[in-house]
Amino acid sequence: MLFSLNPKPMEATAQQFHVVVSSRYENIDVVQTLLGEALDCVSASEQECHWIDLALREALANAIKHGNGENPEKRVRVDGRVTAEGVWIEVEDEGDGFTPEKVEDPLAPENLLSPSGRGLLYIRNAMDQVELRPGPKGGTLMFLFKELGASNAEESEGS
Amino acid sequence: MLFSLNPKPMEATAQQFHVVVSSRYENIDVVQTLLGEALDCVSASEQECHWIDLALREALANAIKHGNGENPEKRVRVDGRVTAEGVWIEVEDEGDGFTPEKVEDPLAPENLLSPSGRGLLYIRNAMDQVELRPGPKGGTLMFLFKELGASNAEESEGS
Amino acid sequence: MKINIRNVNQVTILEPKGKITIGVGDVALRDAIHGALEAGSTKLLLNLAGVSVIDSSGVGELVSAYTTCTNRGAKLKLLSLPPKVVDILQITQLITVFETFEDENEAIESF
Amino acid sequence: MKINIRNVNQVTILEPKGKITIGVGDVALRDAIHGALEAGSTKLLLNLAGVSVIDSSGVGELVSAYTTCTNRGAKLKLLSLPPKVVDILQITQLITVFETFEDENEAIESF
Ligand SMILES: Nc1ncnc2c1ncn2[C@@H]1O[C@H](COP(=O)(O)OP(=O)(O)O)[C@@H](O)[C@H]1O
Ligand SMILES: Nc1ncnc2c1ncn2[C@@H]1O[C@H](COP(=O)(O)OP(=O)(O)O)[C@@H](O)[C@H]1O
Repeated sequence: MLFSLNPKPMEATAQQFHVVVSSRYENIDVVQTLLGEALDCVSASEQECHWIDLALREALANAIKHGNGENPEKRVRVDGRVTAEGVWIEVEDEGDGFTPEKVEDPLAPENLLSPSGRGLLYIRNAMDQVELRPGPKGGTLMFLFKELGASNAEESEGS
Repeated sequence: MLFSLNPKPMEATAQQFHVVVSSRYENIDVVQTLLGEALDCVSASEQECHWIDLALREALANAIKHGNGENPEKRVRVDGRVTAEGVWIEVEDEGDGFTPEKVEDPLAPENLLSPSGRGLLYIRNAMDQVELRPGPKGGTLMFLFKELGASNAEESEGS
Repeated sequence: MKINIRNVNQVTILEPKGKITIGVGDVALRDAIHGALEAGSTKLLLNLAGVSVIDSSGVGELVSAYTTCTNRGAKLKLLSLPPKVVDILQITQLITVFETFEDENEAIESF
Repeated sequence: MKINIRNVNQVTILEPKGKITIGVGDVALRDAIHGALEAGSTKLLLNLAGVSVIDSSGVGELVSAYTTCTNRGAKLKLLSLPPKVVDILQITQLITVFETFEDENEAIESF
């Protein structure tokens, strides 16, 4: 027998992807395409797609920049699962981890005009659940969840 | 617990990807990027990358064109596994399948100047093993394998 | 990302098209702003109508552009913000930092 | 894919740059060849030096271009084939179908 990849089947009701990419910002768009494809299949609304897209971009940017220090030899794993009910995303980097509680509040007056520090806030705003945990090898594991088909009021929090 | 994606871990020795994309030719480049990333990690030679790239392109083009009839609602699943020893690729479409034995020989004199019909030949030339099988839902399943680090003589068959 | 630049009544109008995101778009925006300032411009108007995607790095560049301009005695104002950009600036409480306009002529006259 | 087209001594030289692959590049090549034939050109020289990737659809377009030209009494020759393109044409036994050149002047004079 030639094969033993034992892949997840192509389901009608759940879209999944598993990719590992090197720490290059161009790869954010590659992963973004796969998420977009999955969201298409479940007819997520344009608003939903926009916020989930933003959250994934920020999560990948952090993994590449802060986690892997822009070292292209270090990799980022992304697993996604999309159903009509919601979107689950897991992002893992090969960095040294960090303590989210120590991150400064970008809304504090002294940080309002800072050139950076807003990524996590955007992620938390875009998704329903965000969890940060040390990964098995010391990097950061980020779990994101967003319900799909929730009320419009909930979707357009930002506006 | 927020999560149960149960993803494959990020291994140092094996690169894997699992993606499902809609039947659009642009997606060939997206999948191609993921394969390229995986091949980079195991330091495959430029020649090896070139031929595997061609095989994957042809397999995806067939899945999109002949399998899914360019219907963007139909999807193509690609699973890949790359180690220092070799590359395993599995491509599944949502078409009606076909009988490879009935495909005309593109090297037959009457077909030599045909505008099409060369894809499978390129795939067979590029890879060490090629298997075509009906998929679980009637589409086509294509399994590809190529050994990496084989002798140069073997690699450059085409030249 | 591409940035079109033109001058109307001593106002430098910068019109980025595409993604202002980490890696490429953010740097292009920074370069364009610095270029305009180096060229002696003191009135900068950034037309965001063509921005398809912006992330926190892009927002960071907007803020940096604003503070750089202010520090140099120049003014940066924003024109034609797509609803999504408004949302994104609102989440980080930046929308009130910028002077924003819907109409180009009005924006130009405001300087 | 971009195709640069120029004329030297009544020879139309087409210089595609990028991917001749299914979906975009293959169609662009076909359009360029048809355009040259419509414009009355009977001597076509396709410079493949800038081709980064070619697949079976691209090869199919090369073959179609060849037969279309021949049927119309025009000639299509190939210039500066990258080694990978040579390999790919060899696998499908097409390399001998085409007249190929390394040197542009030599190719132009051959018509
Ligand atoms: N994956 C990560 N690995 C290490 N540190 C991280 C990671 N993600 C975020 N951080 C830390 O959290 C801080 C805040 O991140 P964020 O809110 O995204 O803003 P920014 O990326 O602009 O700094 C970062 O500056 C960094 O110190
Ligand atoms: N995934 C597929 N599903 C259905 N038919 C296929 C598939 N792949 C190949 N075929 C059949 O095999 C033929 C030969 O394919 P190929 O050698 O790739 O050349 P081409 O794609 O140029 O026709 C196709 O014309 C098609 O009839």
